[in-house]
Amino acid sequence: MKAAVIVFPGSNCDRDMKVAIEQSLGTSPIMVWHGDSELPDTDLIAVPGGFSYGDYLRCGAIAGNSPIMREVVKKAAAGTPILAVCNGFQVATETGMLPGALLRNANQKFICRDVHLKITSQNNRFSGAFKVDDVIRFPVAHHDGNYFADDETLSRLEDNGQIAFKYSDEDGTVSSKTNINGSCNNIAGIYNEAGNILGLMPHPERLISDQLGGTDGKLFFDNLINSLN
Amino acid sequence: MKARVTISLKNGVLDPQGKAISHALHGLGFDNVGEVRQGKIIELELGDISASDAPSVVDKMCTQLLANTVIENYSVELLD
Amino acid sequence: MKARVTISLKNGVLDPQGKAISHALHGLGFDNVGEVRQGKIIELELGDISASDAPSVVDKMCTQLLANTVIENYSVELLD
Amino acid sequence: MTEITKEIVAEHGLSESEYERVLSILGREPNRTELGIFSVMWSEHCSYKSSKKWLKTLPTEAPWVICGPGENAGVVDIGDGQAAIFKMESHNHPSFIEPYQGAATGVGGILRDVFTMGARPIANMNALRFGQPDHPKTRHLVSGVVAGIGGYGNCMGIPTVGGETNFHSSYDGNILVNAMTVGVAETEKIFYSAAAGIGNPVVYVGSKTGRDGIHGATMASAEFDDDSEEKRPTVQVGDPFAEKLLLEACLELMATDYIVAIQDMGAAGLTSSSFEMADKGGVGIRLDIDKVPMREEGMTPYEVMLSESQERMLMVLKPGSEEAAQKIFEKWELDFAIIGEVTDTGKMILTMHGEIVAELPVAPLADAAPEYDRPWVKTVAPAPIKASDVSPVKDLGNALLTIMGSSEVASRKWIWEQYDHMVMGDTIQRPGGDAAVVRIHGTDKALAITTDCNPRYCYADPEMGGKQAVAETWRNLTATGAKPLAITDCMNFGNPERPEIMGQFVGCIEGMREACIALDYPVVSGNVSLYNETKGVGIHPTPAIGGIGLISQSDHMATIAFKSEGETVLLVGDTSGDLGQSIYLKEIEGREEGAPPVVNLDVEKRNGDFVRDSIHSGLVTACHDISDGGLAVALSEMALAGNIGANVSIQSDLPSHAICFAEDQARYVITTTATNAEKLLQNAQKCNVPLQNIGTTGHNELKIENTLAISIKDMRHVHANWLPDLMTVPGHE
Ligand SMILES: Nc1ncnc2c1ncn2[C@@H]1O[C@H](COP(=O)(O)OP(=O)(O)O)[C@@H](O)[C@H]1O
Ligand SMILES: [Mg+2]
Repeated sequence: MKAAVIVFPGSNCDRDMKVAIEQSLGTSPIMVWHGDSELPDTDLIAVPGGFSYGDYLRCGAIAGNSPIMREVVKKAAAGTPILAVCNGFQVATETGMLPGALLRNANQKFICRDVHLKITSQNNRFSGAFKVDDVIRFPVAHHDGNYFADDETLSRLEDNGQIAFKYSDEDGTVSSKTNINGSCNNIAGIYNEAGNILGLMPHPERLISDQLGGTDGKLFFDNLINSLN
Repeated sequence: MKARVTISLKNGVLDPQGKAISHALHGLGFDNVGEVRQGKIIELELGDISASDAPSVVDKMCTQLLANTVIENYSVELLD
Repeated sequence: MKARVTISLKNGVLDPQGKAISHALHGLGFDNVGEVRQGKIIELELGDISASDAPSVVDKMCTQLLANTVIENYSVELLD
Repeated sequence: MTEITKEIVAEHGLSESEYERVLSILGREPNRTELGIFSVMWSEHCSYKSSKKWLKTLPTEAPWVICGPGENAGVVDIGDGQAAIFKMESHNHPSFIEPYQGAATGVGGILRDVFTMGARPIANMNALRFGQPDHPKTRHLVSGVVAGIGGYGNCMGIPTVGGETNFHSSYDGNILVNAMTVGVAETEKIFYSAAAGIGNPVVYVGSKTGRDGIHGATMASAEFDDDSEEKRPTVQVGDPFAEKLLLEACLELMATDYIVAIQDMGAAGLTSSSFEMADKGGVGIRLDIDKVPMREEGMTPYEVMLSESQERMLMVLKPGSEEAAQKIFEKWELDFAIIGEVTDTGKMILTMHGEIVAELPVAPLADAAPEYDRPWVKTVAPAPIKASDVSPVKDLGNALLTIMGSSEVASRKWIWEQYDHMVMGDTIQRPGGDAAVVRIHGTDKALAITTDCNPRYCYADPEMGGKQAVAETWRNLTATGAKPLAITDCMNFGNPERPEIMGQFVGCIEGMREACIALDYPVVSGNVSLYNETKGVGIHPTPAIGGIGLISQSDHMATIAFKSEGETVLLVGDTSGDLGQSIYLKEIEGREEGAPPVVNLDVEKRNGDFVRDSIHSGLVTACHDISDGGLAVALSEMALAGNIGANVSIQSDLPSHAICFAEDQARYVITTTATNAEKLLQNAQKCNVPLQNIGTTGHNELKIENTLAISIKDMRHVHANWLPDLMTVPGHE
């Protein structure tokens, strides 16, 4: 199996993503520079976190308009699995691959810490390591992770089981208290309708060993790679 | 030729920045302040372009990049 | 009563956002675009306040909070 | 051309005798541009004229030091062909005027100092001092500074892993924002700044030059007033995105062998970078101002030379490599311009529109930079305050809660959660412990990093305070299991022209010197910030120390958290019980008095070496040094971190408030499994290290027999909420 990681000027979690994929896959993903207009054929495309183009104008806006993203959108439409983390999630909403938008955190501050996430729908490819209602722990590190979509979109997401994770407490309670950034319905991550794109604000690639503070991310990547193999 | 693009959040889209400003103003004693909304203004030097072409060109810039029409409205003003 | 405050970077202050936008527009084929500057617009619901008091009150809000007068200029427009 | 009047000279901050020296070096009157260059080169900031004499007394060598002070940053060997490169720098004044941009550009500046030498930055630190918590400006400054540090470091993708934060009235009018960066390079690929090779191209890369940060005095002067524009800002706006590109482009270029010399443009921009490169290389440089990439039209040579626009670098390249180098910068969409060449004239010659606009001899200008032996008076250290001089409060449990929720001890989580402290995937000890620990990517080694200084100690007794600051960093590194390697410093003081301030400086340096020598822990880089003074009131002397240490196997690392119930708690070191300058005295009695605790460097070394060896032998399950607030605070922090309590009882003749809160130095709390306790006690005896079994971990409260019992929940409440409460706008949430 082959994987690719897209690198924009200003991406800064590209190496972390590479390490996480490497650890589960055994081989290195292909790092694809934004200026390349061709995307190699792969079984997984990761759009990593960071501050593409400084996050100037709007987070992910300039990257969303880059030539390489047009290729990513095409591959996604053809069914290639896409993992879009943090800034990658912002880029994905900007291209329209995923619905909604990510606004400034409600408290106006950058937030970096571990958060608890409740698994809210089953998608074996991306969350097969966990069951619905399981609570896992991933770190967040973002300034603009406040998920917004209009009511109609939100109810469609809920009804179709497109909501992947919600911010919760350790026991799985989802409430305004556990809503770290003001997201509609505590949404931390969503799937597209076809289920081959996952966009999420938390960083699974940051908790891939006990030394780094936990292994839920490792479970996530092991399952992802296994299911694609 | 110059253009000024004003971008504001659509009605119904939560505006965390505006809300924070309103809080802060209350904190400073401006108790009467009601809703606050924050938007962006982008001023562009358009270079060599005819006045008749300008509106459609700037409009394209807005839909393609400057505004995210899922959450934002925009308006364009041409200044020479 | 409402006020619209427009805030822009002073002349000579680096505008990284503007720079990036101009760059991105070129990348999208808008080759003629020259300098781009980004500013903010803040719309405030002022509540019960007389038209004669409004200017000085909004001015105070600007210097105290809304604008960073070390690097930004602001202008105020009162609407109805 | 404007004539150089007395007023213009004064506006440029040059004294009459300094101006005399300018005239004698040139043998003529300088023009405006030349005067500007003299003024910044001879400023306190660039010339270290008040501090040089004393800085020279610091020890800077050890077998593992590759490069000490004098270059952009210090370099130490960390084995396997790798080096750690690090430095700390102040951005105090700009951060007071414009907290967000001031702090942000401070981070940008220190990052450049480190990657200019060939290192990829792996961690940032920040040492912050604000005024009193209830000072009307404090909240605004804290919020802006923290957002600015985060804004820059987060965007760069360099984790900000720790720091320190104090609040004290002496900083009401002068906050301190000190930023530190640590990077890693190959020992074979370290880049220096000495220009060489007559005829080699001098190349400018990065962002364009604007009229940013040209210093205030000259702004107000006639030459710039004719366009009736607004007064130009003296604060720079940072562009972390441009810096991220500059970092990647420079590292890509550094992988080739095209670079002869490289220097970042920091304070005094093009002037100081070009002069330093020329002076270090003993050569001349010719620059064509027209070729400098400019952001604005109509910039004068004066403005171009003095601009402090950010995110720029100057390099000397090998001839013939220009084109390949340019390609790299084009790929990263950065400006690249050949703006001059290295010459054998020994002069800096600047031309514009084909005319010479400045011609200055390099070596005389640098060699003749003023150096002052400023008069100083030694601070008289106050008498110690014995435990018996302080009558204890009735409820020591309440005292502990007060201290845990005080401005000095309360959690800084509100700050570090705004910093991405995990990006790059190697942070194996996050903020909150004694030192942060960051793995060297792809290896099993790690660096421990800390910053420390207790300004109250330094104010009471500069010499002891300086010694203590160095010792505390050493202890914090040791507590993680690291071998301390070297320090960087950021010397923040008031007006050196006042003998008592100069005396503080001299005292702190002397204390630091002794500690560095005794602990085999040299100074490899640093920075001096003087004149931190408003209306004749200076800040507390604040020699912020940044220390790094090496952990050669990352699983030989200790953290402060109690690990499980039923473990044995041990106290390393002796307690005399003095309370001078302690947090107890400050928070409970409202007094900042007495002598700070005595630092005995022999004991420090012996106890620390014992602790480190014990961690390495796998006997230690948790370790925390005892500093601000004493033993009770150290135990509380360990309990909070592990969410496990402890029951301790201390054999001592001292009164309880001294046992709990005295800040005696060279002490640690360690825990071990019940089975290993005896072994540790025996080892300690062999090493002549005082070690006492003081109790057991367990339950959900901290209990000190016959003294206090406080639940972890209550403790957490006061400890966690103080800073968020301070930062909440009144009347909301
Ligand atoms: N400005 C800051 N940024 C990041 N971390 C900070 C800051 N201030 C304090 N910290 C962290 O809070 C913890 C406690 O700080 P401090 O009381 O200075 O520790 P110590 O007494 O062990 O030196 C440390 O882990 C430190 O890194
Ligand atoms: Mg400590």
